[in-house]
Amino acid sequence: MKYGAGAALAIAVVLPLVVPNAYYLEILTQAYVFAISACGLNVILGFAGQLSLAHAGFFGIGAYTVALLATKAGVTFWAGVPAGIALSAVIGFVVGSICLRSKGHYFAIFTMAVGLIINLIIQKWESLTHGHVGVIGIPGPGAIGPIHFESGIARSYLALVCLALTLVATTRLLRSPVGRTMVAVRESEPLAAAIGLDVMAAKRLAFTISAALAGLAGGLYAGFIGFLGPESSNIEMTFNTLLYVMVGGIGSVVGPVAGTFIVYGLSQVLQVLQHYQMVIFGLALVLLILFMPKGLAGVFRRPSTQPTPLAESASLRAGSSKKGDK
Amino acid sequence: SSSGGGNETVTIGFTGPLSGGAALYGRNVLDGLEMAAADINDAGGVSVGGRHVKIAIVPLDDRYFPNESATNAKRLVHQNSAPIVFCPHSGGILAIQGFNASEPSFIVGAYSSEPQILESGNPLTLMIPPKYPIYFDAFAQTMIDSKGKRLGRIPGAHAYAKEWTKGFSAVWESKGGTVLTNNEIDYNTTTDFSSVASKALSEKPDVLFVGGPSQATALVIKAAREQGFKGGFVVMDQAKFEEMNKLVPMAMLENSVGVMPTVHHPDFRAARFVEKYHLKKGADRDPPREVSLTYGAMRVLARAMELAGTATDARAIHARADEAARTLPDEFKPSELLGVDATGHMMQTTVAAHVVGGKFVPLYLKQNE
Amino acid sequence: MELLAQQILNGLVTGSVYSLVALGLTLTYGTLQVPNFAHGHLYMWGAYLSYTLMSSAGFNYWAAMAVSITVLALAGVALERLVFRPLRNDSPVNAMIAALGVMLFLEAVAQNIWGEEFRHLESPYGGVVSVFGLLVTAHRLILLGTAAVLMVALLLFLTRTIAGSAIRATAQNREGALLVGIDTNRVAMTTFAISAGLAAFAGSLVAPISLVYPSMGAMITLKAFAIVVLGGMGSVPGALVGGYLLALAESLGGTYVSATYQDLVAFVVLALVFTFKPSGLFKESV
Amino acid sequence: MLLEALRLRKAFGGLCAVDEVDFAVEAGSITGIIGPNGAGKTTFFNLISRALPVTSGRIMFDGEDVTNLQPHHIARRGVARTFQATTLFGDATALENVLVGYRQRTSSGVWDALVRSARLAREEHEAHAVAHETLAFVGLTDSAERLARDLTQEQQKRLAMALAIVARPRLLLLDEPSAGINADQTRGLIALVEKIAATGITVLLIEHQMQMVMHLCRRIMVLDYGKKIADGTPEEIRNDPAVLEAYLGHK
Amino acid sequence: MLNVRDLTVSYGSFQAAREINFEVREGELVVLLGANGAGKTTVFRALSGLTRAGAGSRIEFAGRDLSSATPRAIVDAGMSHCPEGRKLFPALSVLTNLRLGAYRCPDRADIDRRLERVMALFPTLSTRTGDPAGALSGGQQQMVAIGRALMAEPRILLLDEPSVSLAPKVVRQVLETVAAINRAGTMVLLAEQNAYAALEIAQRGYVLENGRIVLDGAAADLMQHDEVRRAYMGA
Ligand SMILES: Nc1ncnc2c1ncn2[C@@H]1O[C@H](COP(=O)(O)OP(=O)(O)OP(=O)(O)O)[C@@H](O)[C@H]1O
Ligand SMILES: Nc1ncnc2c1ncn2[C@@H]1O[C@H](COP(=O)(O)OP(=O)(O)OP(=O)(O)O)[C@@H](O)[C@H]1O
Ligand SMILES: [Mg+2]
Ligand SMILES: [Mg+2]
Repeated sequence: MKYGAGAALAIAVVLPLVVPNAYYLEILTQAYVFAISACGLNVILGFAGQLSLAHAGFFGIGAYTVALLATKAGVTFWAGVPAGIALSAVIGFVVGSICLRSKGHYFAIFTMAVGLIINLIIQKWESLTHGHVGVIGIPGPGAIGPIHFESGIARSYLALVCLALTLVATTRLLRSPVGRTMVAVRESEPLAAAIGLDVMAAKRLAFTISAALAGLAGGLYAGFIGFLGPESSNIEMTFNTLLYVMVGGIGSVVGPVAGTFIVYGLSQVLQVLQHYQMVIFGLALVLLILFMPKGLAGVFRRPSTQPTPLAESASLRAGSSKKGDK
Repeated sequence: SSSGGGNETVTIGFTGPLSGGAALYGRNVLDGLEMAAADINDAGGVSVGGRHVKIAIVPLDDRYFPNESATNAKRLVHQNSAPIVFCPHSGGILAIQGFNASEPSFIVGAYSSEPQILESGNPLTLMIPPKYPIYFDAFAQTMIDSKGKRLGRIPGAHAYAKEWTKGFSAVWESKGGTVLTNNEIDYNTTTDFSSVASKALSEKPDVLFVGGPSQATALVIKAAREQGFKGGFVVMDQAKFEEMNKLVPMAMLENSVGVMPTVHHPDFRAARFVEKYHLKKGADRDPPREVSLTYGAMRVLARAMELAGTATDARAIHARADEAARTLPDEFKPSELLGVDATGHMMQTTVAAHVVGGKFVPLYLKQNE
Repeated sequence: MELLAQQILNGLVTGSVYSLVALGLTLTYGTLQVPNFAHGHLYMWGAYLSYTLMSSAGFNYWAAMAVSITVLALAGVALERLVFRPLRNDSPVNAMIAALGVMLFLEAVAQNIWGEEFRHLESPYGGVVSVFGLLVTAHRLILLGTAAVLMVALLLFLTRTIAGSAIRATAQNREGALLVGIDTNRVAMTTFAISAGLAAFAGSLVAPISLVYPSMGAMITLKAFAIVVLGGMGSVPGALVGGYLLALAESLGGTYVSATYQDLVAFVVLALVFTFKPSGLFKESV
Repeated sequence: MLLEALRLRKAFGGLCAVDEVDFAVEAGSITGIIGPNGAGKTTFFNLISRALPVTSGRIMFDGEDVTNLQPHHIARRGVARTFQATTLFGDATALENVLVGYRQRTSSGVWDALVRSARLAREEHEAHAVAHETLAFVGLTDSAERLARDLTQEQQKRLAMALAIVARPRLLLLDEPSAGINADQTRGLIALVEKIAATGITVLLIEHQMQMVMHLCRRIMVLDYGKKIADGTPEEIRNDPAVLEAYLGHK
Repeated sequence: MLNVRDLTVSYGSFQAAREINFEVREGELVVLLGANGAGKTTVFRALSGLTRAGAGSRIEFAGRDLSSATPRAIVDAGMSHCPEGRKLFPALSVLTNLRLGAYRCPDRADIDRRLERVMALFPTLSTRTGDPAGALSGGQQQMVAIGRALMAEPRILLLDEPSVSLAPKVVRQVLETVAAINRAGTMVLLAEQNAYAALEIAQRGYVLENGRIVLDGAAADLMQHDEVRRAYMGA
């Protein structure tokens, strides 16, 4: 595992230098950015076991914060991104406090509604967001001392550094008592409460962290692309992020990153098929999930000697939300 | 830009919606480009500096999402060395304009009548369709004269429709007309237009303003007629009579003003173009307006390549576009082309239509810049 | 007053469609807990098949509809057998990803077959009738009637028969169901068949008043999810009533508030309800 | 009195599962609760552990009113429980189960995790030590690294107790610890409960296994239809006609 | 009647039952004894088709080979299983749970008769018929599980620790009922932690250890067997 991580890091560092042209660099950079968002979704879904379908909403909040602060108030990218993270986190905290009182499927559909509402607010609040037209001319990251970020390579490394920090943070989180608490909540809420864990606080924390990471990814995205439309926060974006996480392997720290590269890469490669692009992509998704139900991470994980019992997979069954025990 | 076998090829890029709700529109825009490319290649290709260069159109789907347009454009320019990238929606165009002048530079073939595209002052844009305000005056005058002053409105909720509605309403009022409630709806997701039609009709309008994709617009018209509406329709330029007519009978379209179907265009070049189209696609399919406009644009740019003596230098090609449009032989034009102005707008005579007695009566529009 | 009546009528028509779609989703999502995000795409396929049979093969409307329902029911069976059954023991999120894949696939295949063009199915009942002074097309009345009849029949089947209980038993404890002799595989396939058949029925009914195009199922799927959850996962009456109420709210909201936000109604209502009642309005069905 | 229930009541719709029960538990004792199926025993536990809201009445713990606390708050005050159907974190190892059980005693947060603070290291060290000690206490040292769901029923019961006592609670609620365990192994479990009690933890026990109750408890409460029908020493209970009628059956 | 030959069941690489041989003859009540994890439940699951038996295993009932039959075919052949862990339908009503026990019985009147019988056995349930099974107490749910198995009126009843979580009085009632049903002609295979009570009503018994049968004999003999007394009766 150690060697694997080292090798991955080495590849990631070299990659921006060897890609043939600016297009690949762009794809690479975007994949890094989306991977950050996927890591965020993994915190709430993989660690704490709550399926949030509002994720792209927070991506959009981070992105629009950077875009609007820059174009309307002249705030730099470097100040805008932290502001975007903060705003996403604050809104995530509030939304989480409300939505997390619902459980299982109810939570998933509740957050789906919240995500759609965020997206529609962005679309309709034209005086602020320019609606469908979007925000154009968002300035990218400015120079820090001698380091300039105009070039694709520099931006790619910036995204890579952010992704690496995200990975370190989520790994440390998962392996800490805080992460163990989230996992305990995922496995059984009544038991977690009975051993003195604040279930709501743990879920809310996971939700807030996931929103903050989505906000970070969104902020980077806005600065890098230079243009922002409401589709950055639509449900398709959430679904895509979910694909990255699931194909990579839910709950494992690096899984979502691998998933992002595979799925996003696949979607770019398949562009050449034109009409048949989505036919193949759709099929590929179904096959991936059928043959790797635990994602890539599951393939590399040593198999348990015991088959998974048929028992209800606790957290996503709305029916199991009954209090007390039997 | 060149491939083996002595056969030189230049890639022309296209990024637009090829799936999802706007796929038909994207496909039509692409059709015009592909048809022009085929004709040019059949005639031996573009001759630049004594060489004959073939044109290959590479289309990529962006599902109407501007960020994907930008990524696609990068791919087309860096991977395929395309000197020109066409895009049929303003969001995508604006996103692409953000980097098209940096190296390697490329021309943005903008199929959108959104004025903002030219206002940004991008040096390498070619805007293809007429800007939409051109229709306002004639549409308003015709309907006020023939049907009355109360204008009910059921426009689409997309940005383009919003701008259209705003501009047209102002002109309507300036002519002494009354503007009723704006019942903006999403034409792409609404399943049943009856309820919005009921609402608009409850205000007893003389004329209804409608506008979105042709088929949805036709259903709005149908819903209104079925609920007894006898007045006229102002149809935004996005919807086409010939496509609407596939869903609703001409009788329902009576007293509407909108874009002139290419088949009924009074220009002799248009008639010739329609003939050519019928030969290619079958007599039962009429060319939509997008096809004829992008066909013309591709022809103009190919000619500009010849004039500039390069198939790759975007700046040089763009610089000769005006000359190319003026000197393009009639047989290559789908309608009258007047040139390309300093902002990069392709100028052409524009004719609208007023449906009277089941016939399309031409309305000649002033090219008011 | 007339406007109100007209809007209520319009709401009921749309409501019939919503209810049919939501009812199908209640079976697969509410009961079997398979988040079938491809449900609206089955509805789209149903509409296309009816359209093709009528316009190219000369079928009459009802015959076309019957074939389309049958084909989609079989497709539902195949979907269960090939995609969702193997994922049965995994997290529902896996099934959701698979459903998204199926959704993209169905849409892309439809686009390859029928092209990008919007299609319109001409109803044989195109005439306009006046009901209490309101003008409606005959087709809308037929839609209202057939949808209602079918829904009542299905409601009785699901809630009053042991076969209906078997579906829910299978979903709640598969081993328990096996032990009492329920063929759980067949039950799951039947459930998917009914669900997809309902979608095809709804799609064929709506085609004459609406447009048929590859992405026509996207928005209605999201709304159906909202309806199923609001009505109480797995509750058949909940889905039926929810569908009608949502459509009425949309058409009245669109008239008296703003048509711009019509599509938002379902989600705002859902968000409000769950904010104040985190476990929904209704308990799960018994 | 460590725990007092005052006119405690819980209704599910029209059904009164716990009906005006007054009951007190002395610190340091092992007390039993018995009664027919559906008498309200588990519900009584759910009320005390705050997994369910009470309908009326009060719960006092260590002299303080805890009626409206959240479940994790009462747990942190020292009330631990096991569940009737053995509940564990099945996909985690025995050690990880016990570790997370100790979490309520530690206070490091997100920040400590991100910067790997000294406090985190100290607490982790401490948690591991206590966890291993607890596993040894319940006799699972050798199974520390095995997944909880791979353990035998009896080992799972022991692990559930380890999970409950690792944070040193003051009151331990055990719901049918012997269900599904055979006679031989039940004796081991009895010994374990006695050992737990010997460390000063007060035990409140629901059981249908009469030998176990009679052997362990100094005092027994009997519930029937939510009402307390008897409360006394094992000897008194064994001979109480109401108990014989409702619960034990005539011999 | 029920004849099991060389039954082997594996979970992955772990063999939970190894070449087990036993039989239940017409009219018999047979007890399966064994410590926790000995493999009793595994045997039951293999019999009712929930778990696949390994190659070479042979399960014969009433002259039919059921080794690879579906659970449904096994139910139709006359086996009914009250499983460990109850496996109820928690959101369905108690009544529906019980009715589903007779899922393969087409005769409505007959089902009503069986229902009455179950209600008479567990009077506490009769006031709760409309409630979701998941809202019952642990012991009440166990009653529903036993009731559901009885609803099938099988030729052989497989009971996997039926008395778990039941109050002493009810345990006795259940075992008495099982004995009565057996006297009326139904075969019974019973696993039970309370070995003494089980052997009292049984004719024969088998002792399982680590997935193998290590001992078998008449119930009375087993009751006197020192090892059995020590290991399973707490004596
Ligand atoms: N699904 C499974 N996967 C892996 N191993 C299993 C599974 N089910 C049971 N086992 C193992 O098989 C062995 C036999 O288990 P079984 O449940 O049959 O025993 P039992 O005699 O019924 O025990 P108990 O008295 O605890 O019910 C045990 O070691 C158990 O851990
Ligand atoms: N969530 C609930 N909803 C409705 N009724 C409930 C609920 N939980 C418990 N009950 C009812 O309350 C009564 C008491 O149940 P409880 O679980 O406390 O019994 P118990 O004494 O623990 O029984 P057992 O010995 O069988 O476990 C029962 O009649 C049960 O059906
Ligand atoms: Mg209990
Ligand atoms: Mg067992």
